[in-house]
Amino acid sequence: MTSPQPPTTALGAEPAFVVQLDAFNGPLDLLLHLLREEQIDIADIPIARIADQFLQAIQHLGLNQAADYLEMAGRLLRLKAQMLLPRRDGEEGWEDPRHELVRRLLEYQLIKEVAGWLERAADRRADQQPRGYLPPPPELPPPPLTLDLLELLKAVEQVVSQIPSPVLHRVVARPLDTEGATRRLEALLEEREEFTWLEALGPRPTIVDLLSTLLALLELAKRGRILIAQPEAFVSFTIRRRAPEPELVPVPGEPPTVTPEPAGPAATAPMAELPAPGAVEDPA
Amino acid sequence: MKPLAQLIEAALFAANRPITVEELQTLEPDASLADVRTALEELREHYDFDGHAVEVLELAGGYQILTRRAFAEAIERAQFAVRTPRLTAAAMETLSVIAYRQPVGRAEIEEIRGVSAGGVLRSLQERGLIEVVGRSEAMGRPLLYGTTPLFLELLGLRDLGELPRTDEFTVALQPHKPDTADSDEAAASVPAES
Amino acid sequence: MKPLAQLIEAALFAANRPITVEELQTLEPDASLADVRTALEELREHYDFDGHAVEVLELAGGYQILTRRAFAEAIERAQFAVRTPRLTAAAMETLSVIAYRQPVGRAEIEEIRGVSAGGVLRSLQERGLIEVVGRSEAMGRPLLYGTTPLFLELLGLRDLGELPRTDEFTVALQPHKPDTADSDEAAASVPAES
Repeated sequence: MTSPQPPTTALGAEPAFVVQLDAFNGPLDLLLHLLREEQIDIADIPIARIADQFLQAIQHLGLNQAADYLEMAGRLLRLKAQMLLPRRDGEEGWEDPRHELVRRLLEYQLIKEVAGWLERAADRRADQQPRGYLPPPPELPPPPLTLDLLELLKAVEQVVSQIPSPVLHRVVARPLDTEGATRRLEALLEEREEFTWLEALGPRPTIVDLLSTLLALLELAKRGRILIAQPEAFVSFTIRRRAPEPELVPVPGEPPTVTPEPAGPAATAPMAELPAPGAVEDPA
Repeated sequence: MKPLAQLIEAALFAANRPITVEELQTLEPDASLADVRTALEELREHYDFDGHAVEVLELAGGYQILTRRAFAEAIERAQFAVRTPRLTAAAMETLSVIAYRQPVGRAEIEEIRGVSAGGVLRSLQERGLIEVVGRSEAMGRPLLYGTTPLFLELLGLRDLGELPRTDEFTVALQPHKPDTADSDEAAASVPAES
Repeated sequence: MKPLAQLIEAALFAANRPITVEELQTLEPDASLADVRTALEELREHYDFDGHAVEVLELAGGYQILTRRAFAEAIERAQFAVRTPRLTAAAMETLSVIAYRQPVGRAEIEEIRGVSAGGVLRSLQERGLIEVVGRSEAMGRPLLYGTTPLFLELLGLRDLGELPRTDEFTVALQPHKPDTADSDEAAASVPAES
């Protein structure tokens, strides 16, 4: 606390670890600095120690830089955890989780070398001056702009091709087989006087089967051929052949005799014309 | 050339204004003003006798190296050699959106091109290819852009009606399979509707 | 000097950027490209043998007259010209990635440098050192960047082929003293791996 600005030192035993983050070009740069300070061999980074130092270094981050550094902090912590996982000795497939980090550090180190080279080249070039004084250019008409229709059209195509095609919800017409369902139900009615909804559906019904069967049932009920009842709430309803007196829920409004309308629109219409639920029950 | 003449040549070449004899003297503190004048004379003679295209001129109280008047025309032509400015791809695309959607606001242009359009719009406006034609009634009353007569002139069009209809393009605007690269053949074989 | 060499001197002197042989040819339509090259050689030799303080350099695909390096200090001391300001380290690193990976998208640049690159890319683009060279086919069709002729000019390179190969750099992360100015010697002595 006596020295106001201790030099940039890595964390030895001292907690007074001061790193001027402005001096670094990002988390990789900081990481390289820490490795060098500690004279660490990149092939064998003590992740736990470096992760702690990294966290300590970024403690006082300004918000605008925070994201980049915090992401690296997250990676380091995950690495630290991975290194703690037990692994069998001599395990074949074990890949050092630090590998990716090392690759990135080497790549970044290379970029820094390249940047240094570019900087020296730019410095050398800056030693040579171009002509300094440039008289105002003579008054010339601005050179004609090259613009032709073909280019414009190409640009239009370019733009058009980049407009994402709208994701349209595709509606596939899957015709309901109400007639088939009706035949199946009629066969069932021949056999048995009463069966349940689940039995009517048969094994593994598709949604189309289910809808077809439901429509067929409603149609049969409308024609007065069956009675439908649900003994109590939330149980499968039962379907009963309507030969004797109706004792379950009577279907109103339809004479139980032979109907002149063999198949109403609901029986053959595709799904789009599915009548509203009330329509069958309440034809009035 | 003597070292002082060399120094002066470098300084005059690099300087962005006429330089006085006194300023030139600061290049070589050991040299007198007379030395500087002598060196300037040496440089001037060198340029003259060797038939250089540049000369040392006394101007505005100082000295400058300038091209000789005889080469004015050549220099002008050299300026012409600056590649005729072409619109960048970004400018072209923006222009095409405006041509076909005008009047159109910046937000819509950016929506279609997927990138911000501020700089491009400004430069198209400076080149006189587009102009503000009104304001939208939408929130914030954004500016609406349209093309100018210069745009038509450059394209050699009588009016905007001469722009091809978009359904004449190979990339049809009609909905088509999103993932097949069908544009060319499809457009060639299927006649456009309407 | 022959007339064509004079014309070229005037043009190079007047233009403040590297001028290509093809551009120079427009000065004298009767001259062939070979004639232009011969005249350039004449001019160059003239400057060299007569001890001029300027030289003809091949830069960024063209030719430019620049003061010789030997006079940099004197010009700077006299403050007749302003030295081009240095780029920041972040800008240099970004330029390095782009120079070696071009065409390259923003995501890759950010991945390599470990920091977001938006601001730096914009400023490099505004300075004319990089430009958008296309779009990637990847998701979202991100912009791809490349370096411009001005980049070569800034570095004093004829073309991108003059950039050192990356395997000529050492990437030594072996423990060593942090404060030594290591780059040059290390690069010379330690052979780079792969």
